[in-house]
Amino acid sequence: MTVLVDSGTKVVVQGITGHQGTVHTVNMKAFGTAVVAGVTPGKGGSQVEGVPVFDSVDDAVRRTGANASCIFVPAPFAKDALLEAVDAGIRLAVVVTEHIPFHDMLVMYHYARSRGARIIGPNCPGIGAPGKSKVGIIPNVVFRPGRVGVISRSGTLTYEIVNGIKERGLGQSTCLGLGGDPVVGTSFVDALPLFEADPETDLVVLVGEIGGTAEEDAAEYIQRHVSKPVVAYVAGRSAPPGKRMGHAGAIIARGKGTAESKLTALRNAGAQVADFPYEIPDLVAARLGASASR
Amino acid sequence: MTVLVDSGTKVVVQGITGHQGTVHTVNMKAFGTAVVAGVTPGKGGSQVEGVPVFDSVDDAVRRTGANASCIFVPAPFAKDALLEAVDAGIRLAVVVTEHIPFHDMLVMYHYARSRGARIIGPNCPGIGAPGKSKVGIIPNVVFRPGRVGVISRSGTLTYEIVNGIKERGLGQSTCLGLGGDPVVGTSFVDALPLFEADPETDLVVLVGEIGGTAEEDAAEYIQRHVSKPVVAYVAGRSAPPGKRMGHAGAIIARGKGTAESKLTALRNAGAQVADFPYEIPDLVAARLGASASR
Amino acid sequence: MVKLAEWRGKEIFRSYGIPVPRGAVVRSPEDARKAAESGSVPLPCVVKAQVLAGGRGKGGAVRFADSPAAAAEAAQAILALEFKGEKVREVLLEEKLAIAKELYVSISLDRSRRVPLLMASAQGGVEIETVDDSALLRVEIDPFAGLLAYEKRRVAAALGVSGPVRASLDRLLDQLWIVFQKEDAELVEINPLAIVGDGVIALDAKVIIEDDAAFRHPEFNEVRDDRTPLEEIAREQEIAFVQLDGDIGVIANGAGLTMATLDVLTQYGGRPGVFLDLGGTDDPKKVTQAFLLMAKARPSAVFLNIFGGVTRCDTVALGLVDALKEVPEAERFPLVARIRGNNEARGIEILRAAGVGARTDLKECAQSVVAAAAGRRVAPGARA
Amino acid sequence: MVKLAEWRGKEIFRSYGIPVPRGAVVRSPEDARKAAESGSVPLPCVVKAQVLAGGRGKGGAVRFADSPAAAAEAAQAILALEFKGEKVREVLLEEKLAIAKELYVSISLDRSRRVPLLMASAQGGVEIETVDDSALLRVEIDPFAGLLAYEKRRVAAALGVSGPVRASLDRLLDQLWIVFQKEDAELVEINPLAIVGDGVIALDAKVIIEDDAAFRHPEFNEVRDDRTPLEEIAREQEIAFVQLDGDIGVIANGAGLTMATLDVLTQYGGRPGVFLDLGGTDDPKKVTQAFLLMAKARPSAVFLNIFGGVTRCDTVALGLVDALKEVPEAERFPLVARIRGNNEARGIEILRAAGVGARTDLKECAQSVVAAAAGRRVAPGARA
Repeated sequence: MTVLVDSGTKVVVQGITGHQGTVHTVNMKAFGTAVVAGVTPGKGGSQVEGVPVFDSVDDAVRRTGANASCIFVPAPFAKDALLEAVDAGIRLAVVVTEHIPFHDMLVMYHYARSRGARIIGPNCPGIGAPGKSKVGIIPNVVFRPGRVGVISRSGTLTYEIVNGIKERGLGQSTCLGLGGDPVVGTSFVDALPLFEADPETDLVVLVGEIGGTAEEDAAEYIQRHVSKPVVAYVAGRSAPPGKRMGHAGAIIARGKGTAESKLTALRNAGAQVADFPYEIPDLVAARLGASASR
Repeated sequence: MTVLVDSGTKVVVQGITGHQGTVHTVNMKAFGTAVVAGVTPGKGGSQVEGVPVFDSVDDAVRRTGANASCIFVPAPFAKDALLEAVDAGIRLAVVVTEHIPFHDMLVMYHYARSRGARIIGPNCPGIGAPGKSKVGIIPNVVFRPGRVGVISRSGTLTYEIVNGIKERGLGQSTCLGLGGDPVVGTSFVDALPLFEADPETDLVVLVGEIGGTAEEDAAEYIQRHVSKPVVAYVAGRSAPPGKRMGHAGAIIARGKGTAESKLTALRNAGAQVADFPYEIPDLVAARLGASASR
Repeated sequence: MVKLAEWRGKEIFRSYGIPVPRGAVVRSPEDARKAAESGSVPLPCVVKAQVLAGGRGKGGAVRFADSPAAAAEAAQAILALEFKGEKVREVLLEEKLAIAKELYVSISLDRSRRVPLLMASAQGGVEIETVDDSALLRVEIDPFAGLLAYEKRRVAAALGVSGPVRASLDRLLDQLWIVFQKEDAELVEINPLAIVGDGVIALDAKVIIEDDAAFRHPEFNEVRDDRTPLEEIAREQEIAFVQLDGDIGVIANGAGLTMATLDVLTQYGGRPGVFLDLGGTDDPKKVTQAFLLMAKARPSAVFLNIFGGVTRCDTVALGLVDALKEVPEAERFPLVARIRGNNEARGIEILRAAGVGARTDLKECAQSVVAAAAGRRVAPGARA
Repeated sequence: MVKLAEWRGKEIFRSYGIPVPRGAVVRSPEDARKAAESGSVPLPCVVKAQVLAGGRGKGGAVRFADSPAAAAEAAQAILALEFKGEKVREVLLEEKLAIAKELYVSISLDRSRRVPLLMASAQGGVEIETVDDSALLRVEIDPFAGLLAYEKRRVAAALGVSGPVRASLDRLLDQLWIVFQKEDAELVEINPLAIVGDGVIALDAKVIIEDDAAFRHPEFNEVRDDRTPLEEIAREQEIAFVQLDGDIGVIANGAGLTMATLDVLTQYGGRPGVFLDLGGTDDPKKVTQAFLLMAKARPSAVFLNIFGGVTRCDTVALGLVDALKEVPEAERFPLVARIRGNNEARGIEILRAAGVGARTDLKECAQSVVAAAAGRRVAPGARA
């Protein structure tokens, strides 16, 4: 295992018969992911793109040995889908679904945590380790195997940055999209130790955005526990307070969550800060060139 | 640490200003237990038997370093007291209180478990390790340091048995009263591995009673995982079905929970079964005499 | 353990929105006739004895009626019954429904797993203990998260229901879970749960409320149908007191010790008639109260077995001596006392001074009390 | 984010049993007079503008009245206000109470700790951000176990209340927690929470309902007071659309990318006027819809920045070309398009065929759009 997924990861897709579920099943399979099962209640016994569909996650796990779930179930039913997965023994769930009420996510988070299960997301692109496995919706074309780890709160912006790293002639160990919601299952602080411990990662790119204090928390963690170089970018320097900028979590509320506060904290923690996303690949290349760990 | 408590155990007594709380604080101190704090909301700042009283467990823990709690708080408030203790960082709580609704105990159990805290009880005599520490209400006079571990669902019957072991010239490593309620924080199955792993225990005395399947579960566990000799007794062979015999948990319901079923299971698991409590000391002595581990 | 009669259980179900048949509970044939006449119970109707024991169908405790006169007649017949030792005082009249299928659902406590357990079976209307395990779905409910949608899907699949019946079942299961929690139930059982038309409906209701939660449910204070009068008094006095089939009274402290004493007594040929657990008390008045209650049960002999811990031996002795003075002549009984533990010597001394011999050997004591009961003669203990 | 006006918040509070002053909401001076005359609002009374911005007291948006005529007069004055850019349409009249002390309580979300956070302070009636951390109690609420008794004891201690006031506070806190959960609130805030006589009472009410939970709360569908008309249309079309102070429209896919585009634009001297996140769509119609909405905002220029992933570049191009045909002459704008990623070449080709030049370098594009907006001249992109 690199970070969270590897070639032993066997994925069940919850909501596989929906449009998104089907499209990304195809993409995951094309990436090389072992998509072993799908779940849509009432459609058990059918197939989607050669993947057997079951009525319940429990069925899917028992029959296929699935050990990770990718959830595309619509927001009103996503909480139930996640709890079902956890009860069926799934210990890694990528929740792609957006617009899940945070009150539901609080339940999902604490339920999963008390059972030792990890949630990535919700409202997230998921996780991809080039040459190994991908669980989620990050476009296959942006990946290239390498030694840069990427952790991000954004979706498309991450694709752009990951693609930039590829075009710069570098590659990624694992790319992890945490999701843009106010409550996420895995935060920077939760993800950083995985990359710090990962022997295949030499450097971490951290892509934050306004809202909350996840980047400030990350800065504190980096200062204390991260020895690998960190290149950081935070989107939303020009965003006004009190407005939700696309993501439910991207809002400066009561003076908290500004890009400035985050950038300062990251800089003080020793991270190299990019002013614009297109600067990241060069910063990474320079840092890796200078890095003793390479 | 022997099993759960040792001389490093620092006890906060919740409900210390009540009659029972005060009496057993005296007894615990006489046993040699480090009773470092008491809690009774509204009575912070006072003292009971030389023990400082605080308004909250959090205060008590911060000021005294208490790491275990002994709860005497009346049943309607016991759930809150336990949750307060867990939130304050207590990881071992002996709940002496009886008549706690099992719906409350379900909350207590799962709350504690998800935070890595252990509950002994409720409706239990607690735990005592002669020469080390006692948290609970087992009379001091019955103990004598030795190498016999005792796990029991009963109270007074346990005192009688422990006393019998003492009078037989033997002693105990740790005595653990699990409590007579239908839902207990620590069951035989939870407790057995602690005694199995304890280098100071040579033999385990298991005292069960009718109701539930805790003894059957224990038998299965013993067969698979316990190498030390077990002497078992089950009270209630003459109890009729459908009647609660004193303990909320002591009831034969829908054909389940009979002494016969438990005795058979324990016997089949290789435990030596006593027909009457007064036979136990001799059985223990014989077993210890024959045991290679002595 | 508050076992509610069917009609009380259904009243609770109704208040939570769980469908139950239209009906009325009556205590006389005349009221049965009126209920049928007024239309509050549609005809034809079912007439059921309101007793706590099961197996009413086979026992003649369930009848049918298609007119007010027939309803009165059925009620009269049932009210005359003594069903499994229980006098029938109430009769439930209910509309007779066109049942498509009978199912089973219940929620109870799984003690080992420490979770509420939902059980469901497509084989309803029979004793659930007789249903094969493979035909019984068990769903563990997380007490925090509650009954989940996917769990209800599993139940629907196991019961073979879909469409509007499933929707009706989903609502019923949600409410049944709420009843279980809100009412502090030990058991909520619907057997049979009937499919009628497009929905499900609870044809029977078994609800048991947990004793220890009584402080949250004063509304059930008056409902203790399955206790003997003495057990009821004991509950009010907070004494653990169970009446059994035999004639020898056992008083001990601690449930385990009391049970063990019963076991020893039985081993030596005695038949326990009262289980009385003093619990952990250090108040002599409580002991006196317990003894006076025991006397009311008119035992042939009484075995007192105390191991002094929280309860000190001298406390018990003092309480006992006070009780001896108060027990009326007619209620006196031979007493065998065994006292061990905390303040043992002082306790024995107090008893001796009051003319009660006390010993320490359990086996001997058991034999003595059995002999005393058999002969009603005063053995090693004193006659109270 | 549904920010409820004070009176709506109080209506919710009242329905959950949280004490609020007696009062009435009116929309005219005449109705204010009637409310005071009828006694539905006891005199003397407070007259408050129902606006979402804070600081009403200092801004003349809160007045007092001791007669029906004075109430009408106060209402008239307040209804004439435009408070911090918001026209006052509703006025709340409430009894004036004898306040012993003003406190603060709220429940919101702690994102880092992933728990509901109760905050309480003895310093009420001021902006909570100005209160020193040492005077602010924070209590993390377990979402499963709820607000615990010991946590309420901590709040009471921090607020310095005891006796009947504390009992009243306990009940209020229990209900406030239930409001927070049941109503899917992001924030429930009572500032000030007043001690009046033996109890506490919510003098103000700030309730914000979470957008994503709207499907559970159709009753709030009509309450979107703080959105611009275009933002409201966008919400219905499920487009993430935020109107800002500047004049350049930004359309991108993904919140992070859209924000980053805003940042680059700002860096090169542009002032963003619309944030439009297309999200992950592969439906050209959705793209067309978004462009037509953007046109309605009358931007000086528009910057389209797409990184094709789930959203393919050709999809966006097709949608854009359709939109270009439909935008009315008066609403056309200079357009700079940057397209990267999935089906990039095909997308660029489609745009070229429609006369729209597209590039791939973000910096250059930003500079072009800023120039286009400044001069309103058609730069590298085409004039739509």
